[in-house]
Amino acid sequence: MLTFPILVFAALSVALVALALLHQAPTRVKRALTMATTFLAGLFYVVEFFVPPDPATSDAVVFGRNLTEMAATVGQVTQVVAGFTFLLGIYNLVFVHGYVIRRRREGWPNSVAFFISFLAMVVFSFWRDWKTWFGGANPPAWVRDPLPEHAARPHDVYTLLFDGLYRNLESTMFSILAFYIVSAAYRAFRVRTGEAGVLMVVAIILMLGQVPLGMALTNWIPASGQFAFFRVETLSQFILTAVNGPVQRAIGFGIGLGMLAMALRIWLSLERGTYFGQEE
Amino acid sequence: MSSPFTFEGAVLWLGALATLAMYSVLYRENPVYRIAEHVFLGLATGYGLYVIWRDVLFPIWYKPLFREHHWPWILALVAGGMYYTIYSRRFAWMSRLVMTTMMGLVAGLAFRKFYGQFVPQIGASFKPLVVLVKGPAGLDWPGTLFASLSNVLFLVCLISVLTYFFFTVEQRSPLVRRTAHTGRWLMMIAFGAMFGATVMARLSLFIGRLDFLFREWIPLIR
Amino acid sequence: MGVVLLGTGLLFLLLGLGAYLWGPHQFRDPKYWSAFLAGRATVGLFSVLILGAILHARQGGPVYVRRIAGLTAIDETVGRATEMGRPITFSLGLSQQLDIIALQALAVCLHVVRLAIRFGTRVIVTMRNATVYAVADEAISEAYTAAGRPESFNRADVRFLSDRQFAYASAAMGTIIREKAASNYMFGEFFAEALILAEAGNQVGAIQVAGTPSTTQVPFFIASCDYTIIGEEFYGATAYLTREPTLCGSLMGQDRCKLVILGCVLIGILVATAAALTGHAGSVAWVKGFAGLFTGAK
Amino acid sequence: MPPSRRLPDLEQLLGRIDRRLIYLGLFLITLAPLVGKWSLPLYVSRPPQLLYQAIEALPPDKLVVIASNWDAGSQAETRPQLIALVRHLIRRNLSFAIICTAYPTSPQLAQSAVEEAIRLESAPDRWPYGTRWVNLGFKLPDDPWLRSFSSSITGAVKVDVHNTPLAEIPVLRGVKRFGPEGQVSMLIDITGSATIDKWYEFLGPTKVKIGLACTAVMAPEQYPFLDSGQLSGLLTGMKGAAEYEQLLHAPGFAMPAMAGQSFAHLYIILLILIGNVAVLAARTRGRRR
Repeated sequence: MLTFPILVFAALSVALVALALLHQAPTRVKRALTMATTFLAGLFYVVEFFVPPDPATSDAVVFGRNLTEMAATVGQVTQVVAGFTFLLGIYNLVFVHGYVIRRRREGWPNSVAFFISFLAMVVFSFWRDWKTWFGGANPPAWVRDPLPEHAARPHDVYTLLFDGLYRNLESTMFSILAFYIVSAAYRAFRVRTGEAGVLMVVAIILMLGQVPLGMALTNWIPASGQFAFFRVETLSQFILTAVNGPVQRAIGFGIGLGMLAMALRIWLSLERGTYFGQEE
Repeated sequence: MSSPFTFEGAVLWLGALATLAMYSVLYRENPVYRIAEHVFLGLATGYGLYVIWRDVLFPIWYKPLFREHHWPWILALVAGGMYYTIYSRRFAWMSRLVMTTMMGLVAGLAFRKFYGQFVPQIGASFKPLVVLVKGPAGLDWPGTLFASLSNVLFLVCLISVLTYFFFTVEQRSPLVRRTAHTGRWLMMIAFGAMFGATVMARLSLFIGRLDFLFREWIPLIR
Repeated sequence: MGVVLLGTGLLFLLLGLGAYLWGPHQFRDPKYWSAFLAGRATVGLFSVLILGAILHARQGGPVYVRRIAGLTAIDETVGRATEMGRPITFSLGLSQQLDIIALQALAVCLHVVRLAIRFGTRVIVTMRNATVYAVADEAISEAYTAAGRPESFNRADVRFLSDRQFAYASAAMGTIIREKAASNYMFGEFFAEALILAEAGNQVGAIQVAGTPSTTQVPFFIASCDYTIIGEEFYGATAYLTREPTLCGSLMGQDRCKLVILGCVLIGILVATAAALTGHAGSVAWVKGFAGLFTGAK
Repeated sequence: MPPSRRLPDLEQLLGRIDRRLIYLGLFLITLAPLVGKWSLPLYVSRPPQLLYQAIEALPPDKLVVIASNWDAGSQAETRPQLIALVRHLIRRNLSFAIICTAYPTSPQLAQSAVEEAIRLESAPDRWPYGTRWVNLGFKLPDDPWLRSFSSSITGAVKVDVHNTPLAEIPVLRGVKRFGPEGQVSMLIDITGSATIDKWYEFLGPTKVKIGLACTAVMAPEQYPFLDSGQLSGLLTGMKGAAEYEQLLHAPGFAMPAMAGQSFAHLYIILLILIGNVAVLAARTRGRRR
């Protein structure tokens, strides 16, 4: 069991020494290294994709190594490394709001509200589940309500914050879209150009086709027969499947190709200077 | 209306006040909204941290490393730590190293994504321009006409929209220009349809809020 | 171009030969290779076409790039912000991880930032993902350094808001309104919250430019923004803005791929039509096989 | 000075309605039908009709399991669906059990919705908890659990939401399996989440009837399952709930809500037309000059 801390310590030291050594290297070497890691990282998935899969398991196997299984591990590593960056995001928020409070900028009480609610959420969510992760004593009932009859809604602070505030703030923000979709339609759908006209007419047909009151408008057309097509719900369904479908597919082809091309440029470092490296 | 001094009542009242505070932005941006926005932001950030730990860092990093003693996972901490050098001029190259590695991974994944998402749609587009629909008494002419025209329309949409997205071809020939123009119009039809079809879903969200405010909180709706 | 094609072909041939000779026994199974051909060859072909076009352009081959309407407005929006003395807001979208879409959005963003640095105008950049934040912060701070104004870079102007969709939307809306953005950019992946951001920009009278590959949100951008960049134009944006040979060549490659897709679809449709009209069993099977090339194995 | 300066002309009046007025209009027009219980006639489409007929055809002595997989986020669509379906079960005198597998908050929401349905059918004494219906609470639906649930309900669930052992709950006496040979005749999934695929996978082989009530966004993908008979019926969002209320002749929340939807849709169209009148007005004035 003692070997574990030693191994961890050794791995850490090796990694740090390697980084320190690299730090001494000239910029040229660092840049070459950057390109090499980009290429190798991409190459892994490229090989995993381009190697024909074993028909039985549909896994890609190269020289006895199951790349598909390795890809799952690589995916986990990516997730973890990305997870660590979350603290960086929090640092940014703390920096921005801390700056506002320190300088007593306009609206600093809001930033105080941010800190209070942030800390409350962190403290009560982590305290609530601390035992499941790290063991220790049971938290008090107001932190984690153990009563089975409260299973659906535990009477604790976390539930108060999450069910009472967070959930409602979220669904209200989402529902504001109902108002904005109305004002956007009113403002934008004006026949100034032909295109705006088409957009408007089709949107109106679809809106009518969704609700009973709209369907009532064309209800006099028999549901079966030659003119059934012109019933507003049939027409709107037709537009959705026969026009919207292929148009989205064609747009999709372009988007897919754009993505593929960009991926190629990044993988092979053809796009130098787009993000970093303009200063040299 | 339930009392705000029971637990259930407190949840309800907090929710109602939060809802009203958020809606106040519809009138104009105001101090109440600003507070609600920042409380929301704080709670969401706290919750985000909790979720990252609960769903990612604990089960796939902490547990294998400290419980199952898979020591190489410690290197993930080093890689994650390298991101933090963005604030230092001297060490920023470390953050770039890990960033570009991530970019490489992202780029490598794009091939499979293209393959899975877009390539099958090429094969799925091979639709015959003439579809013979058989009815009980021989050929069903209106059905045949309708199905065939649908497929012709499909082809027209596909060709013209794809033509619109040609970037490096000068649209000198009137044929190309007109096709691309048709593509733009067809896109507008599709966008109009998407707009119209979304209205109902958004209104449902709002009706859900009305249900909360005026049934659960103030019992207006019975 | 020829060299690349030849080289790639040779590489694949060698790989195939090596796999056949020394690989595990499955490699000698023809089913293995049909599974490979199904789709992967298409991706390979497209990659080669794009790379070939990039090389062609890099060697000085001429590439024409058509106008992309919304992008001509970038100078105007930055100028307007400068005149009004108000900042520009730029949303990098709602990508949940660092992905191609976020990287492209960042590339457009950097173009705007570089222009704004010259005019001395603030750009407030917001995003939903912390990894994207890290990359954006690093790239933007370097843009300031490269322009010789590292002291003007304000770290508080690159803002990670929240990783929760609507918390981000609410905070981004607040930012746009309170900062009274003169111009508002929205580039990247968007979901339902797109309209919230766009309406906020509209309320403060910002000039709005949006570009997204999320087709479902385009209608709402069209309704609320002055300029909307649709679909593949989103990926063409950097080529149009910078006229870099690499990027223009890449666009040319994408066009060639679209030609290939069009050609395949046309052939498929013609044979399918013939098959439907004649009921000829051979052509029915042929269409199925041809379509199978694209839809085949998992 | 042009005359337009003195009188606010048509273009000004119609073309630039303050957005707050627009919002207020939307608020009132959606709320009014809910409060006033106004409803409009509906055209019942085939999928709800199928679900209705499927429930009508169920044997009277067997249990119906309702998977209630919605939370507050989609309650405007799913809550009325649950209420309407439960009301139908009560009218058909069918006992039922509620199980939740998507959100931990669902059991409580389902409980209050079922209680409301019982109240609406004025049957509190005929439908006591435990003897006619039971709430089995929330369970995490991993594959082993689903497999065990699909072969034996009482094997996979030990206690109900109030922690009462299932053996003490009369309505579940002797209930074990799904399907024609078992004691459960139908599963109805009322969902705001992707839960139905697992039911197809695990309950499909038992040949139990499966009904689905889902949000409007999810419905289009489900039509193939309706055609293939894997689904016995389908309710699409708020509209589906309203259609079902119409079938039951029992207006609840959804019919007025759909009236609200109708009015709101027409309101938007009206606003669009007003905006265009303003454009026309500006154009004719421009021409006159």
